[in-house]
Amino acid sequence: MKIGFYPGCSLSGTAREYNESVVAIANAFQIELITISDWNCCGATAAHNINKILSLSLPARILALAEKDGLTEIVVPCAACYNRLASAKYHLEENEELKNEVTQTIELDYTGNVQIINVIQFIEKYILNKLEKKLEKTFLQKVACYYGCLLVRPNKVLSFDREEDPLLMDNVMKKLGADSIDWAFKTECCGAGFSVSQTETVARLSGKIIEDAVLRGAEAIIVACPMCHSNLDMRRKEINNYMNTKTDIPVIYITQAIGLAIGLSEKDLGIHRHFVPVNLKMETLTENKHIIENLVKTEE
Amino acid sequence: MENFEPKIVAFVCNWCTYAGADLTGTSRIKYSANVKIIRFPCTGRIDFMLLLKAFANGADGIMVSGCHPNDCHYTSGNFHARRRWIVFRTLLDFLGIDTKRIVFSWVSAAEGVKWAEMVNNTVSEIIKLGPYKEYQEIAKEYLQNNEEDGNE
Amino acid sequence: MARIGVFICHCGENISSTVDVVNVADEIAKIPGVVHSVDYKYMCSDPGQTLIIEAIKEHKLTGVIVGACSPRMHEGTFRKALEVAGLNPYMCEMANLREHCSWVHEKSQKTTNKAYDLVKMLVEKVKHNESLHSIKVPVTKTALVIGGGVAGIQASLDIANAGHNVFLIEREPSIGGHMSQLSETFPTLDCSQCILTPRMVEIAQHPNITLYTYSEVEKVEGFIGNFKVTIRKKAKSLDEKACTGCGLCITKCPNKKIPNEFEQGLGNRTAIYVPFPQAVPNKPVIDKINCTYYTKGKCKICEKVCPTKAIRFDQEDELVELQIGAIVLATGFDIKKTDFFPEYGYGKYKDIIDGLQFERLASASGPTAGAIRRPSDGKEPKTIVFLACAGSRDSAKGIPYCSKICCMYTAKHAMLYQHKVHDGKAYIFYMDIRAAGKNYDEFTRRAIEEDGANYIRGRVSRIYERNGKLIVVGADTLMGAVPVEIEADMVVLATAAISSKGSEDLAQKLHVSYDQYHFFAEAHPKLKPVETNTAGIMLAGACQSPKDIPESVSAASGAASKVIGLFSNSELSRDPLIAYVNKSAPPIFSTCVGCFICESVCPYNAIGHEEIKDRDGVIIKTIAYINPSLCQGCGTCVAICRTKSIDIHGYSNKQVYTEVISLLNDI
Amino acid sequence: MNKLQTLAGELLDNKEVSLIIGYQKGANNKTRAAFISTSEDSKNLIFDDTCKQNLAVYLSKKEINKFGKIAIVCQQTTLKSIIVLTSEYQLSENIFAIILDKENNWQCLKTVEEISNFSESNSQTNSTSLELIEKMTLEERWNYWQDQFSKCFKCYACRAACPLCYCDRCTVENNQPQWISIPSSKVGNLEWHIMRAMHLAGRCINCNACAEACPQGIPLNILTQKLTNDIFNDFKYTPGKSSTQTNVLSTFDVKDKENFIK
Repeated sequence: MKIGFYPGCSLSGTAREYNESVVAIANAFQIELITISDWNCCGATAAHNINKILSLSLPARILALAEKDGLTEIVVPCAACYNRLASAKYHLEENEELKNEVTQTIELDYTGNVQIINVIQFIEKYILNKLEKKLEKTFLQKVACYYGCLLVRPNKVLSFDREEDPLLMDNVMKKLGADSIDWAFKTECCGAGFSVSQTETVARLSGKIIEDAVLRGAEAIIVACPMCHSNLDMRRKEINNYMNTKTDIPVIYITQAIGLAIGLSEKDLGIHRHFVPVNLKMETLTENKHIIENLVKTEE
Repeated sequence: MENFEPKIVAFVCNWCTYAGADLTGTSRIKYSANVKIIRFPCTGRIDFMLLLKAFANGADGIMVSGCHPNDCHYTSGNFHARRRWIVFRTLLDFLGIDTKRIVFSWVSAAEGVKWAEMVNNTVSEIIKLGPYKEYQEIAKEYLQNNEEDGNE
Repeated sequence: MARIGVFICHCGENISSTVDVVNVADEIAKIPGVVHSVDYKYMCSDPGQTLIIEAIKEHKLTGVIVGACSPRMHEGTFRKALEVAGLNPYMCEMANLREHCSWVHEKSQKTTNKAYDLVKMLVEKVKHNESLHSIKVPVTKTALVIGGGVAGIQASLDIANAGHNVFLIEREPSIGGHMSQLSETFPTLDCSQCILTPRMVEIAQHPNITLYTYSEVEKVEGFIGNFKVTIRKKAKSLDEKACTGCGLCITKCPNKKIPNEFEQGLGNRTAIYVPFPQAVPNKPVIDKINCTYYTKGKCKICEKVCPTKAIRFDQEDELVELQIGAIVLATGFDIKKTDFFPEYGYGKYKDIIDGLQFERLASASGPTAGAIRRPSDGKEPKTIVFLACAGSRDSAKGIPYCSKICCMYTAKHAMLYQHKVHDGKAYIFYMDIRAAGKNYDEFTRRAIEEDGANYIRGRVSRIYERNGKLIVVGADTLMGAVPVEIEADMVVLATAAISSKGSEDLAQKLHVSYDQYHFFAEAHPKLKPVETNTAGIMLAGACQSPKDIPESVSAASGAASKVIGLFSNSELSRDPLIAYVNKSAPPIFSTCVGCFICESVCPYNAIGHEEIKDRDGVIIKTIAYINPSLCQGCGTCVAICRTKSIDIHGYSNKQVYTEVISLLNDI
Repeated sequence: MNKLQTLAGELLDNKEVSLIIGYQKGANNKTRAAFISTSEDSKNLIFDDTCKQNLAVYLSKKEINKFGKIAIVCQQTTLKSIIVLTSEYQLSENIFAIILDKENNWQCLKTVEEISNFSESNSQTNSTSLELIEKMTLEERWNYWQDQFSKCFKCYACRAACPLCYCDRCTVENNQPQWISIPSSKVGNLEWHIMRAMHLAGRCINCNACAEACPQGIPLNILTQKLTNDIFNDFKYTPGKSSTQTNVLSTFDVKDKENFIK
């Protein structure tokens, strides 16, 4: 099975471990990721604040290249990239004139027939039903699944999961044995790009997210966005200073969680790259298979 | 074309444009006398065949005007008319009939000023286009027949 | 042969100063068929009209053209003059020489020529005019009012008091509607039940009103003055005549834990129940879904204890057919439930309640006897946050409109709370305080200034629970959009008012238009606010759009007056300028081929199918039929008919065709 | 007996239908319509490349309707004709549609739902001549069509061949008023062709029967094709898609374009 792949800049920089874990689990499930040739930056948050045509042309070029490569579906793990690509596709579909202008700008044919999926949709579509057979270890902890803003908003454009209370990632974690908690900060903002310019804002916003997760007994936060991850993980020192606490709750990618559960090595999954150490106790499945079976059953 | 006095027929609905044109009158706003109004209950009533008849009988231009969307006295006559005109215009254009000679507008009962502007603009547009010679040429033989038959 | 008279008016000098009226009259006289053509100073004056009347008689005129002002001004005047002269009023046409000619053009030959053309056009048109007579439709003087809330009650009483029979139907076991659930009403704070229940009793006792509760509309046929309505009376499992309403069955019913709809789920009821103590009629119904006998086949305790043996387990729904002249729709509204709001917890927090639930908490007859207690643990909340706008004016939620009542009732809630819990703190998040109404703004000011309600202008982005408190996260936009967090014990959402459940279905049964939110549509937003596009069906209250009590009652009285007006004559008279399908001799009977493309263009559902049968009753042909009682004469069907089988009086194919030809040709 | 003939024979023998409309060899080796009412006659039925006529034109004829239950040998366009005729209440009985499927087996579709499901949607027709005319200037288009219409002598073969021109009295036969002059004339011919196209707007299923019937070879199918295409672009409406859809011109969308309205 093959699927198009747009890594984006984060996955080759600050979120290398995200990239590693996506590739690792794709390999484990015999899914070949075809990277879009000559891909460029999606424009991220900067472009669409400055220049509308630019902010649409950058993602449109990526999609046009994907079309050129003959790809019909691409997985975009970075939530910001996913958001930009899906938004561009939506706006170009809505407005023929805009589409013409953008097509002229990028000097490539663009029809808009490439499906864009995020990593959770990717897991749901291609991995979830094969997961059970491959499970080697299970999580025993309470975990807080944190979606952030970019995966679910604007819902009109992305139409992904429940806007205010998404559940798909929780379902995956339950399949991995974890007890995914009901909490209030699933889609609250982490501070995003203010990480550099207004670190204190990030410390406050991300701090509240961590505070609520810890308060409700979570022992890990599960994410699917490089920005959220870096704010919750890399900025932990600032957060702890600001909140005057010493939380050491680890933050891991959903892909890492799956990787751990199917027995991939921590190194392959880039776990060692995190700032907050990850020491999650897991149960080996052979001993506790019945527990998992029960879990799976109740889930169904 | 010197002293070309275009013949323009206006097909208008009773409730909005006709009343709007009344307001133009009560406001004493002057406009060209080349446009003559035929009253209809609703733009929905206006048969496309009547527009063809107008051209065949020597009209150089046609105005069709009624209530703005959502203002129709009968709630939806203007919406049906609008859709009909979309298709009709496609067809006329495809047949080489200049759709610039048919001016569609929404003029409400309060838009006396707009009606005067619509008329004056249409008249100057039609003057620019000149007499509708092509159509009048093909209609000659029909008009002659009619005269011989003593028909109106 | 036509004998046409033409009368050109000077309108003082309004026309004659720019149009050579004498010349127009002279030239028109030369047109074949014109036997009389004159000009006169003031045609609309008495002598002017007399001039026309005399001329009609003297010259045996068959048609009249008055070249004067706009027909929108004086068409009626001259039509009456024709009638006086013994000529059919529809043989009159008016050429608009003033508004469309003399007032808008300079004095010139061109202007006079245009005036001539306009008159000539109508001379040719009038040759094709036909005598028309207004349409008479018999009227059944019985009204049906659908919905027994305050609007339905008011409309029923008004119509019944005017001496007409009224059938009032209500789908719940009791009339009263939402108003009966309210604690106190703004802006006077009088007790809702105290003012409503006397009206409810009046309904029950009125000799002209037949009340069917637990009943719904099954089918509606016919048209204005002549509706045939089938009502489904749902089985109450009770012989209402035998029942005395003693209530013994209710006290003995073992099934006591059913969430009480009237209490908005804050209290319980039994399976055989009366919704509330002041219900009208005050007789119980059995809720078949929850009754132990109906679900498990055993129990029948109510039957055993009933002293009058009124319980009927084998009762079935009954269909009643009514002959009705006019219908008043008063089906009211619903509100969004708290589970509509994912950001406020999808309804999972017990202490986030909606406005109606708060009404029940504050009501002296409610589940807490009027004490403000939070549903989760029954404790008195010390901090309440009210959201004056939950869902309304939010296009992302699909409800861009204002629910209108929330600003006022939220102020009332805060007030009632402060009156009952003196050390309590009330916070109100609002978008704008919309308090337009008699004594309304004064009321909200009182809530703020005297009762100390804390108004925060801003919206709430999220509510979540932590340590037994509800954390309300919002922003104060008057303070530079600073984030606000309030730890509340209870939150009241003034959820959006929405159309009543089943509105769309009912609208389709009645052929009434409705908007995208399924509120029923009025015939004209300004000038026909209580009528629908379907003649004979009126609107009252919040089924049209969110309305408060005074507005609902006004609309109900307005609708009632329309019904009473309709019933003031035994026949209904309507303008005959309407469309019709042609009829011709066998074998084709009509050129209509029955493609029914006309059917869906009609905004009034006036077009139906007519079967043409031979002597043996075998259908030969099905053609379109335009109901003259429903057609309003827009003529859209005329223009869409391919075979030109539909025509319209007053703007017939022949007439408009002639107008075009004569306007453009020099005759 | 080939499979079509066997199927037809069975339908008649089982009294499922009393008439089968199909194709047969006629005089001069030409293919013509066959009206088969006995199973013996079903051996006359043929089906090959010469069977092009849209037989649906017969369905609204009174003489045919007398037979009651009818089966008809179909092309894709025949199916669409049946759907439009059904939506316009022109068929008193269910028509059985006999059609070849992709595996070259004869299918008998017995309800309009089955017919709708079997019918392939291809709303857009892009003939080269249509594109050529679209690319012309206004004046060139006028001259082109005037040239074409000058050949018309109002035989109305286009009308007779069209399965959707079923009116008892066509507007051209209406003399109160005389909408279109009776003899062939330049303006009358133009008016006739405009009226024909407008009356087929949103109904024409592009069977091209009109153009094939025209003895003068006027490509008048292009007119209706043009309207079908533009109606699809403007209103996303495809004629003959479902038997319950209302005519495109008797419905509207509040959001219909109005860039041409001042």
